[in-house]
Order: sequence, then structure tokens, then C-alpha cells
Amino acid sequence: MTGELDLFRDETRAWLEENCPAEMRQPVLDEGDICWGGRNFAPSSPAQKQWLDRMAARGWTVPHWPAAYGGGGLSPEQVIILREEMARIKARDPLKSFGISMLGPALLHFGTEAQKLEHLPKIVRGEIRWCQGYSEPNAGSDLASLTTTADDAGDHFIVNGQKIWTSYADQADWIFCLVRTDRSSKHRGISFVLFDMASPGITTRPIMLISGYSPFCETFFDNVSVPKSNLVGELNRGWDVAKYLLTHERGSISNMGLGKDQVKSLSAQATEQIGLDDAGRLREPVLRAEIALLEVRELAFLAMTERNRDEVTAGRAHPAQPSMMKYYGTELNKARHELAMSAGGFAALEWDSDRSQQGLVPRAWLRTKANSIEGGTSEIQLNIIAKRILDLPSA
Amino acid sequence: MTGELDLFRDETRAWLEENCPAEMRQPVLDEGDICWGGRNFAPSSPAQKQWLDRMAARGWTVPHWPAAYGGGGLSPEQVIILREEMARIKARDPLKSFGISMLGPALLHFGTEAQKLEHLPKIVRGEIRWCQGYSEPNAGSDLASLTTTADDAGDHFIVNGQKIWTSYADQADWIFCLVRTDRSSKHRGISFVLFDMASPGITTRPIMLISGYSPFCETFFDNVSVPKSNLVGELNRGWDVAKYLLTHERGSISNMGLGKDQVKSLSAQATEQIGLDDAGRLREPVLRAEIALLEVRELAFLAMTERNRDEVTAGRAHPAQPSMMKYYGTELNKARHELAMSAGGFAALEWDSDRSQQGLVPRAWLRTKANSIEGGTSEIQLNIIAKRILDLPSA
Amino acid sequence: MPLLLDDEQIMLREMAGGFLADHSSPADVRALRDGGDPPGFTPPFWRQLARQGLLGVLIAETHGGLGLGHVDAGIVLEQMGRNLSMSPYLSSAVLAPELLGPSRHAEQWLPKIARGDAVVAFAFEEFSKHRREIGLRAERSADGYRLSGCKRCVLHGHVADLLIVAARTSGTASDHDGLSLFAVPGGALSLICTPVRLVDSGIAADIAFERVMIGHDSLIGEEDQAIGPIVRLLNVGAAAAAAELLGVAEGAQALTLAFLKERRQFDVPIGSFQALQHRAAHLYAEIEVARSAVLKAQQALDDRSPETSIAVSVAKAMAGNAAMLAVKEGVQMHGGVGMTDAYDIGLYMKRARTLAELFGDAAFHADLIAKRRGY
Amino acid sequence: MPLLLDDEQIMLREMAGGFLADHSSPADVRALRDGGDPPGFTPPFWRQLARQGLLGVLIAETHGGLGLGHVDAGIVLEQMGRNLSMSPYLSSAVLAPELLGPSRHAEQWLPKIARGDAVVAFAFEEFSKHRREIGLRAERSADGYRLSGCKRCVLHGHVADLLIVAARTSGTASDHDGLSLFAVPGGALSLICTPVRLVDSGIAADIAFERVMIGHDSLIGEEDQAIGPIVRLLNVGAAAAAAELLGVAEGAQALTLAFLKERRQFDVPIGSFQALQHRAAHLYAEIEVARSAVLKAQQALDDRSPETSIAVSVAKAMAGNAAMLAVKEGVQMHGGVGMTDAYDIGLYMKRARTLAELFGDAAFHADLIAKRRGY
Repeated sequence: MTGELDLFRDETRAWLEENCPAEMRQPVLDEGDICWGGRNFAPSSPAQKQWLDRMAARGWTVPHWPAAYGGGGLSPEQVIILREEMARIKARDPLKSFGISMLGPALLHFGTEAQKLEHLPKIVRGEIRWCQGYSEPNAGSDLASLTTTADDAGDHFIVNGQKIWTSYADQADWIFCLVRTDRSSKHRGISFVLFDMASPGITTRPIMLISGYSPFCETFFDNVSVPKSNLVGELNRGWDVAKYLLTHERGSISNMGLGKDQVKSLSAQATEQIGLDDAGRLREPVLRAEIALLEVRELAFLAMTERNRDEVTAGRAHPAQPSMMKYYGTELNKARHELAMSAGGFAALEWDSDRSQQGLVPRAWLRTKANSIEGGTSEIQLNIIAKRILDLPSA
Repeated sequence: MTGELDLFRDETRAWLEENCPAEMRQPVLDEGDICWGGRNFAPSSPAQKQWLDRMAARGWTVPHWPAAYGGGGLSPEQVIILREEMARIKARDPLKSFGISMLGPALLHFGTEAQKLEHLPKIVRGEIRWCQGYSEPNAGSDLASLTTTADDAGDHFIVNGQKIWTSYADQADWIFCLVRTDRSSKHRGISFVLFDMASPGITTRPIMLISGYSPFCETFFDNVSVPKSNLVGELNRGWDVAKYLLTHERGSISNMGLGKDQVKSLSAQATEQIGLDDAGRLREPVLRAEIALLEVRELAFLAMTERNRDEVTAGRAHPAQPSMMKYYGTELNKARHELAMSAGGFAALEWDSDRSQQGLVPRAWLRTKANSIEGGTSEIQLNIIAKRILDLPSA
Repeated sequence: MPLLLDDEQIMLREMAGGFLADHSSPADVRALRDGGDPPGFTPPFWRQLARQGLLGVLIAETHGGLGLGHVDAGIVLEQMGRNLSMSPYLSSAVLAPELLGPSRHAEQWLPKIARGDAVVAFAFEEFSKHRREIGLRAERSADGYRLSGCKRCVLHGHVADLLIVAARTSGTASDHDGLSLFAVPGGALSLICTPVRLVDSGIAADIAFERVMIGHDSLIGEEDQAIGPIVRLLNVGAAAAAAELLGVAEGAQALTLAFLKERRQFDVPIGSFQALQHRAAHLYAEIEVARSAVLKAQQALDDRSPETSIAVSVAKAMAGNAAMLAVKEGVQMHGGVGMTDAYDIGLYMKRARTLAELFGDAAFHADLIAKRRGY
Repeated sequence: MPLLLDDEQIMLREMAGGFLADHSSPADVRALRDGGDPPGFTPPFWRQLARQGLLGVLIAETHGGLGLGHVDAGIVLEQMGRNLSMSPYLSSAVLAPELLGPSRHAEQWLPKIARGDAVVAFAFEEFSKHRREIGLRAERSADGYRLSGCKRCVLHGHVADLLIVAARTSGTASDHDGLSLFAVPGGALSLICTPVRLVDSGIAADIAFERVMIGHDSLIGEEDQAIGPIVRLLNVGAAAAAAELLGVAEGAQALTLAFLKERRQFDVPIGSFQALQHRAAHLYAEIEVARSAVLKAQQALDDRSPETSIAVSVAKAMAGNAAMLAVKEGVQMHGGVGMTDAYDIGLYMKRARTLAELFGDAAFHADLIAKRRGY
């Protein structure tokens, strides 16, 4: 068995070496470097397209999905090896997608065979870009109080209402959406449906954030027609699908705590910006201590991420552990960016100058503030840990 | 007016200079240096007795109480001057007493003229040492759920039950005590009574704490007879007296955050124990940062205490402000002692060696853990701030 | 002196608070940010401040001001922080009067400042973070001084009528001696000014001095002897930023408390959740303690107490931390909408971060306290 | 290697956990403290550990041990922390086998240790806090070495059969070169041992070496070349203390969760209060993250990874902080009874504080990480 894995590693290494373009081994510096795919995908470089296509052809954009649905069909051990080998050459992810991290796992678990065959391969190949229709303006953390309705109209539903925080809804091709199909029950009156964002009656409006970016939209549905075949899971049992999916989302958000996407460590940045004193220590002694204490937590969380991944692979992870990972990772990331701002000093306050690359540092800092809100707030994660892991009594 | 105050200051300074024994100008180093008074008062030195008697003769053990009840009858401005002049020569408090800090204010507000005349002068002179009968084993923060009963027996009550956390009950002469006089109402069934600890039917048992000290007792009442004339305030309205008294208690506990009782500042202790490096900084750079950040808060809280005192004097303090002071002061004091332990290193771990003075440092550290529990936990104070100051809605 | 505002100061707070709430708002901050290349403040608002007498708080009555002290200036700054008012108040109405008041430049500049006719900027910083080192050189010649070097983060430097410049007339690097202060006209030749918009919508300038010639009369105070005035100015500036931070903390707290009472989830107002209540109560305590530290520092400045530097460091560190906590809790408790530009809480976060950095952040001041206390 | 316990390690954890819960308890800690002048541990318990094979985890099978690694030793230590088991396990069964295993002393000492017939103490510290400086001198003569100097905080030093002593054979002060390690019999002449009881009821000795003569064969490894083995020993010790701290954190957490579920106030279990739930959940996260860091460090030790020192520093700092948080929250959430000696949570607080200090506290290790990372 180990022999087979060693062989797989050798082959993978050779293949990556040959097929991963040099440009795709550079750190991701901004949004434009990320490949989201989709109907309107405009590659930022030929290499980006090439890398996506090569990986998609092997199903390695989603290596752990079954080959029957276009995935790589790899075993957990092989997936780890692929990741390790990609990390070794600093290969970028060929494709980032809510289809991979959120919808896919839910479809695999709750979808019909026809739904899997229709949607999963397109996700693997990056042909369809998905967005998420969960939150509503008056729902917030009380997600299940949603009021967007899907009324029965024979072979289809008629959807009316408004969603908010739909990431990149203005660029997405399809949406997976929670809708109310029964007003008499809060949790048992929700259904999970899929539909094309090109359907008549859909408008989107980007939301300007404090970072100055607009990755999220408000999305309005005005008598949108959705075929009943696009219902995932049972009617009125969409809450089960939603919870399952949220757990997967949390797992991916928690990685934000890693600072892996950062080209430089916080301490390296600070050293460059502030300089060292005669004793070889960062010139600002109290800030140095704060950075060192943060790096302790950062390195520990890196180990936590490794252990969590191995626990998931071994089937030994607590089902609510993603809540802990999401809570800790996002709070850590926020703390890291606070210190990055402190280390940056006056330069980090510059909002739109060329030399600050239009305020990359402060905008990233402000962006992190959403980490502990999106995908379930830190408070919701703490509630979940208290109840599901610690078994503390309800109020 | 200012002229009169200047004159008062000059006279006070001269009198203190002449009457405060040199020994009473030394820092209080341990429990034995504190004068608690009472029937069994055994002065630790002739100077201690002399200082108590001289101050008591002028009513200056409780300078702000009316002269009619043995107090000093001073105006708020005069009290401040007396305090300042005492601080100037580092004079010790002549008397520490729950009679002064807790019972007195409640008696002044709720007591009958006869009760004031009987009890207040003895408090001023340190003749009677009081203890507090509030908490019960099954009540905790839910103080009003107390079950010690006082049944009507004509001209007296018969008290039965158990109190806990009665400070120095084994050394106290009298107790002020919350008892249940009506089982049908939680808050409106409590009364506030006073009785002599020498009454038949009272036993006390010291509680060994984690610090190794036993300042608190469990106190048991077995058919204790209490004259009805010892009821303070109205029957069944003792909860009003209790809340009033607790507010005063909080004010005095919050001072614990000041570290004024410490002979040396935390940083001075740390410097002595750890030493400075070549740059003149504490040898442990991260600990140094932690100490500096703590000292910022400590100095700020010192200003807070000053402002709070001036606000109280000017009648401009929020009635719930003692909860904030108690919360912040006690949490700060705990943090301070954690750092004192860190600064002390291995020496601070020594529990009963002579050179550690039988573990003064670790025992003081452990003692501070009670600060945020006694007199209403930090959690209770935060509840009070949220509701009474911030006006946040009840759950 | 009691650590309290007196009756006149309470009146000033009410007047300034009411006036600023009426004449400035977070909407102005967005307008300034989105409005192309403005001066970083609204000139009509500046003239209104002058008419209200608020620009003259620290200016002597003989120069058209109110002749009050740093507690009073702090009251105004706190209300500015609370309302996110944008203006060059700190440098023009606080630092300039403090420095120029006893100088030969007083007559020329203070009446103008009080009338709102002059904007003054303080050109001190030379590094990426606040550091008490001056490298910009002023070489004396027969005609005056020639300034060479660079300053950065000069708030409102691009529109200043007057720059107060800290320069080195002798000595090297981090020497305490050999420093001088100069009054340099904003439009001086060979002064290259690059305005940079900051995260809070304010504008700071990078200023390169390429052999800028100024007259002998530009010297403020004595040559080589400016260390005392500079330390004083930095203390005044830090205390002023602390007062404004305190206001930012209060403003963020007020927004958040209102939101907690109004926003309902799970059929109850979210402010009824105990976990949020405890955090709100903790924040209240931090702000109250910071308020005390700020007032203590202002009184110390007015009394010229030997404890001033420590009191100011405590105030700046506490107010910065309290404000940063207030905005972090504010955004988090607002949830999703707190992340949107449409809500005001994010603007408070940006202002808090900027003010926390000016004149040294909490880490810098904690270190300073440690140094002053000998460890 | 996956960052997980394997099946055998899970079995070891269950075995050790069950055994230690049955054979040691917080009550033993009180008994040791109140029982006059004992050795700081219970000899029968020590012999039981030996019979169970647990003293031999790190000892080669040829010397009567199990021949396992630091992950396994950590599993035992974690369970000791959880049950507050008192014994010289860390120095005798972890440090001693690590150092003596490859030495000429292995044959003499390791079988004895595995059988529970020898207690070994590590004499390293010379200052009030952990510091990586050695001043105690070992002068070489014809007959051997003469040791002069003082060691402090030598746990179980007063009853040790063998002292492992770090000494300076050349160089001065904080030199890295010139260090040597010696195996010194506990009863050596001119060795003045003063036992001191610590806050956690353990006993540490101050040891004065007044020209203590030992033979040439007492040298462990090579003269002047001990810096490598010393760093390794300190890493092993710090990781071991971290594992025990992790267990202390878990034990305190378990006690507190049980109390939160059982104790009722205002007619509900206090564990239903959201503010306490959130704090308990945060503590859970800190402990889980610390657990990962500890396992990472143990694997690094077993792999002799070049990242070992950093991994160990992360583990010690995280486990110390997690344990301190667990006991602070534990005492506070217990309320009044948490302050009493009758409840166990206070004993966890005392043990956490002691272990957090040994081999360097969180502040020390954070500083070390900063140094190793070049800032």
C-alpha cells in the first residue's frame, strides 16, 4: 500500500512538474490571480486557463470527488499527497469555487443521480460559477427566519423575495438558494433549490463594503420560475441540506487564519517596515511581543489545521469541529491583520495611493472583519460548540 | 471657604504629625498590621492601640459620619483633605471594619434613631466588630434565594439556617444578616436583622481556602433568638437594605485594583527579580511588554478611582458605577498578581519557606481570585452595568 | 483640582456637542472621500467652527481667542471624534497655539487661526511609524536657513498656510540636542508636497524639502534648544488624539448600543443576549477608565505637572485601545450590515485606526512608560 | 506522518488514563502537602507506575523498557496532568532516558529507572526564572571533576538517587561552548540540599555544590560539547511539561463543565447562561489548538526535525496559556466554592502555575520564537 502511494507521489510530482506553468507557482497577490471559472470566465493569463484545463481534465480540480461525476476519484491518502506535492512547488489552486466547497458536498449527499450528473462535472471543469442564496436582510444569524417564498405552480415554483450577501452574484451563473415552501413551520418549511441566474425576474445589486470592494450583492427575485426538478432533497427539508452545507463552508473559511496566502510572515513584514535594533530585535519592543504572541497562536493553529485535516481523513473528527476551526481561524486572522496594520504604521493607512497598491494592506484588514460574520458569526459558532461539543444546557 | 479649608489642612497636618505614631506610618505588610477592633481586639503594638484611640476620639476613624453618632462630622472637602494629609505621611488606616464600610451606611439610611445611637458610636470607636450574613451555600449569585428563616415569636424572631462566606465570623462580635420572613415572595420576603454573635445557638466553622488562609466561615444558626427591635428597615423589605449595602461594599472592593497596598510597583518587583539587560530593559522582553501594558491600565484605573471619588463627592456618580469599579478593579488586580507570579519565577512558587515569608506572593495571588467573586461576581457586575447603565433589554 | 469637568466645561461640552452634531456628520466623511481631490475637510465647516469661537479655545483673548486650556480643547476634540468631524483642528487650533502662543509669531498667526483664515500643519514624522528622531536638516546661512530632508504623514500639509517643521540644526541621528522648530510658509519654493488620502478619508502629505530657503525669523524659540517644546508638542498632540479617540469610542459605542436594542433575531432584541451584554458592559468599563486617563492627562498638561509625559502616554494608550475595542465590537455586533459602507460604524473603525497611530500607538506608549519607569 | 494518535497510542492513553485515575487523585496532593516532610510523591504509586510499565516508555527494551517515543511519553504525562498525579516522572522517566540512553551510564541506570528503583533529578536552573545560562563550574583534576556553584528549583532533588547536572567546564557567562553534563550521585559529599515545598505541593531543592568531587566517569557525553544535548533535554522537558499542562487544562475543563451542568442559580443550571457558554467554548478551542501544538512538538522530537525547537516553544507557550485560562475560568465559574481547599479546581490552578513556569513560561518561549525567527 505504501509502495503504491510512493508510486503515486512520484507520478504526481512528475506530472505537476511538467504541467504546472511557472506563472501558476507564484503567490496569489490579488483577486485577479484567483480563477473562479464560469460562463464569463476571462482568464487573467493564458497560463491560468491552461492550468485549469489540465487539472480539470484529470478531475484534479476536485480530486476527492468520484470520477463518475468528473472528479479525480482519489483516495484520502492520495488527496493528501496531491496537496503536499502542489504545496511543494507552490502551485496555485487551479479553481476556486463555491460549487466545490459548498454545493458539491451537499449534492453528493442529498442530490439525485440526475442532479449529480448534471451539475458536478461542470463544477469540476469550472464551467458554471455558483453563488449562494442564504441570508436575508431581516434574518441574519437567525437564518431560518427567511421569508423568500417559492410557491407551488404545478411543475415549477414561483420564487419571490430578496437575498443578501450573495457572493459575486453579479458574476455567477447559477444559485443554490433557500426558499420558504411552508409558512406554518420555521425550520420544516424551508426548501433547497437550484436555478439559473439568467432566469427572468432576477436582479442583483453589488453592496459597497467598508473595504471599498463589492464582493457581495443584494439579489432580488420577482416571480422567478424554477423547475421542481431543481429541488435538492425533500420538500420542506432544505434546512438539513443547509446545515450540512454550512458545516463545509466553515471548514473552508477557517483556513483564513493560516496566513498562508500571505507572501511574508507578519514578523518578516514588521521587520522590513520597522527595522531591528542593535540587539537584533524589532525596534518596537511591545509590538514585537504582541507579534511573537500572535505567531505562537498562528503556528499552533497551523498544527490544528493539519490535525483537523488528518482527523477528517481518518473519520475521527467531531461533526461540530468546523465551528471551532471557523471561530478560531477567523478571530486569529482578524488579530493578525490588526498587527499587520500596526506594523505598517503610516504606510498602512494609505487608502488609494499607487505605492500602497491602492491600499492593499488596509483593505485586506477591513476585509477580515467579515470573516467572523460570514458563514455563521463567531457567536453562532460558540453557541454550537457549547451545545454540540460541550453539551451545555439550553437557556 | 478656601481659606477655611486651608486652615483645616494646616491644623490637620499639625495634629497628624503630632499624633500619628511612627510605626503607624509604615506600609501594611500582613494581616497582623490591620486593626479590626472588637471585643477581643489584641493590638499588635501599643502604637496601633494609641493610633486607634486618638483617631476615634476625634471621630476620625469615620470622618464623614455625623458627630451625633460619634463620627468626625467633616464636610466632603474636609474628608478629602484628611485623606490627603494621611496619605502624605503614609499613615495607616486606624481601623478597618465592615461596620464602617457596609453596615454604617445602611444604618444611616434605614436605621431608627435608636439603632444609630446604639451601634454607630461603637463602630467609630472600634468596640464592636461586625460580620456579614448574606450568602448561603445554595444561593451564590442568586442571593435572594436565601433560606435562613426568622420566624415570628412575639417580641423576637427565631432564626434558623446557615450562612457562608461570613468574613471573620469566628472573630466578630455582631452580625448583620439577611433572613427570610416570608416564604411566599422571593425578594419581598427578606428582612435585615442585627444580632450578637454571642447569642446561644450560633456556631462558626472556618473555611480553608486555596491560599491556605481561612478568613471566611460557615455560620450555623440553631434557634437563635433576635429581638424585633433589631430589625433594620421594614419587615420583608430587607432586600432594599441589602442592595444599598452591596453597592457600598463594591466601592471598597474596587480599590483592590490599585496596588496601593503593594510596597513596590510591579515593574520595580520585576526589575529586582529579573534584572535589566544591556539596553536597560527588563531581561524578559515579552514579560516586560505584558507588565508595561498592565501598568498602563493600572495608572488609568488610578485616575478612574480619583474621578469616581470626585464624582461621588460632587453627587454626579451614576448609582451603578460601583459595579463598574468593582468589576474593573478586581479583574485588574487578578491580572496584576498573575504577572507578579511570572516576575517572581521559581521564588514565587515557594509555599512555606522562611525566605518566601511562608509564601506571601503565591498566597496573595490565590487570594485575589476571590476578588471577582466576593461582593457580587464579575458576571453579576456586568449584568448590572448592561441593564442599569447601558439600558440593554432583559432576556 | 477635582478630576471632573466644572460647570463651564459641561456647558462647553453641550455647546460643542450640539454644534458638531448639527454641522458635521459621517455623511460628510463619505462626501470628502468620494469628491475628487478636496482639501480633506469642508471649508464652510471650518468657518462655522471659527464663528462658534471653537478655533480659539487655546488662543489668548488678546489674540481673539477664548484663553482656555487643554481640558477645554479636549472637550471639543472628543465631540469631534464622536461626530467624526473632519478638519485640521488638532494641528491648527491645538498644536499651533500651544507652540506659537509665547513666540514672536503669535501676533501674525493666532488671530488668523481664530478667525478660520489659516490652516497650520505639523511636519514631524520621518519614519513609517511615530519615532522620536529627527533627520531633516536646517543649515544656517547669512540669509536664513536651508531645509533639506523629508517629512511624512503631515496631516493637511497640502493645504496648510503654515508648516511647523521640526528640524536638526546640529548633532546627529537620535540626539536630543541640536533640534529647532521653524515656521515655514505652506507655499514655500522647493517644497514638494504629495497628498495621500488615508483610510479615514483625511489627507496627509509627504513633503520633500529640497534646499528650502527660509528667513532667520522663521525660527521658533531658540536654535538647537527645541527638545523641550517638541516634547511638549508631542504630549499635547497625543493627548488631543486621545481625546478624539475617546469621542470615537463613545460614538461607536452609542451606534452599537442603539443597534443592539433595535435589531431583533430569534424573536428578541439581540441586546438581550447575555454574551453580548457582558461584552458591551466590558467595553463601557474600558471607555470610562480611558476617559479618566484622558482627563488626567489634560489636567497635567494644563498644570504643567512633572507627571505629564506618563499621564499622556497612559491616556493615548488607553484611549486608543478603548476606541479600537469599541469599533471592533461595533462592527462584529452589527453583523453583516456593519461591513457595508452604508452604515457608519465602519467609518468609526477607520478613524479609530488612524488616530490610534498618530503620535504613537498603544504599544509605543507602553514602551515609553516602561522606559520612563526605568525597566 | 498524520498528526494523530495511532491505534496503539489510543490504547496507551486509555490504559494510562484508567490506571492513573484509579491510583492517583487530587486527594493525594492534599495528603502530600499536609503530611509533614515526605519525598514529594508517594513511593507506592511510583512502584505501581513501574509495574504498569509506564516508567519504561522511553527506555529501550534491552534495558527493560517499552522503547516508545515522545508522543507516547506525552500521552502518559497528559493523563498525569489530568489526574494531578504527583511523581518524579518527568525527570526520571523522560529526561533521564533521553540523555542516558545513548551513554555509558545507560546500563547502570535505565533498568533501575524502569523498575522504579531510581529517582533522577535534573539540576539545571540557576536563576529566579528559567534562563539558558550556566555558571556552575566543573574543574577538571586528576581524580575527576570538582563542582562549585548553586542550582535551584531541582524537582525531587532532595530524594534523587542521581542528579543530572549541567555545568561549565570552560568559557564564561552565557557562552554556548564549554558546557558539560554530569551524572552525580544524589548522596554525594559536600552537596547541600535544601528542599522547598512549592505551591502545587511538589518539592524542589536548592542545591549548593561546595567543591563536590566526582569521578571522570561521571561525565555524560563529551566535555565542553554539551550544548546540543542540553538544548535537546530542554526541548524534551518543555514538551513534557506542555503535555502535562494539556492534561491539567483538560482536567480543569472537565471539572468546570460538570459544575456548570450541575450547579443551579436563578432556577436554571448556570451552564445555560450564554456568557458562560461562550467562555467555555472559547476555552475548548484554546485547548484543542494547544493539543495540536503539543502533538506537533512531540512528533518533531521523535523525528528529530530541524523545526523541533520552534515546535516545542509553540507547544509550551500554548499549553501554558490554555492551562492558565482553564484554571482561571474554572475557579471563577465555580464561584465561592472554587476558592475553597475542599474543591479540586484550586489544586489544578496551583499545578498549572508551576508547570507553566518550568522550562520557561509562555513569555519566554514567545521571545525565543522571535529570536529564532530573527526579530
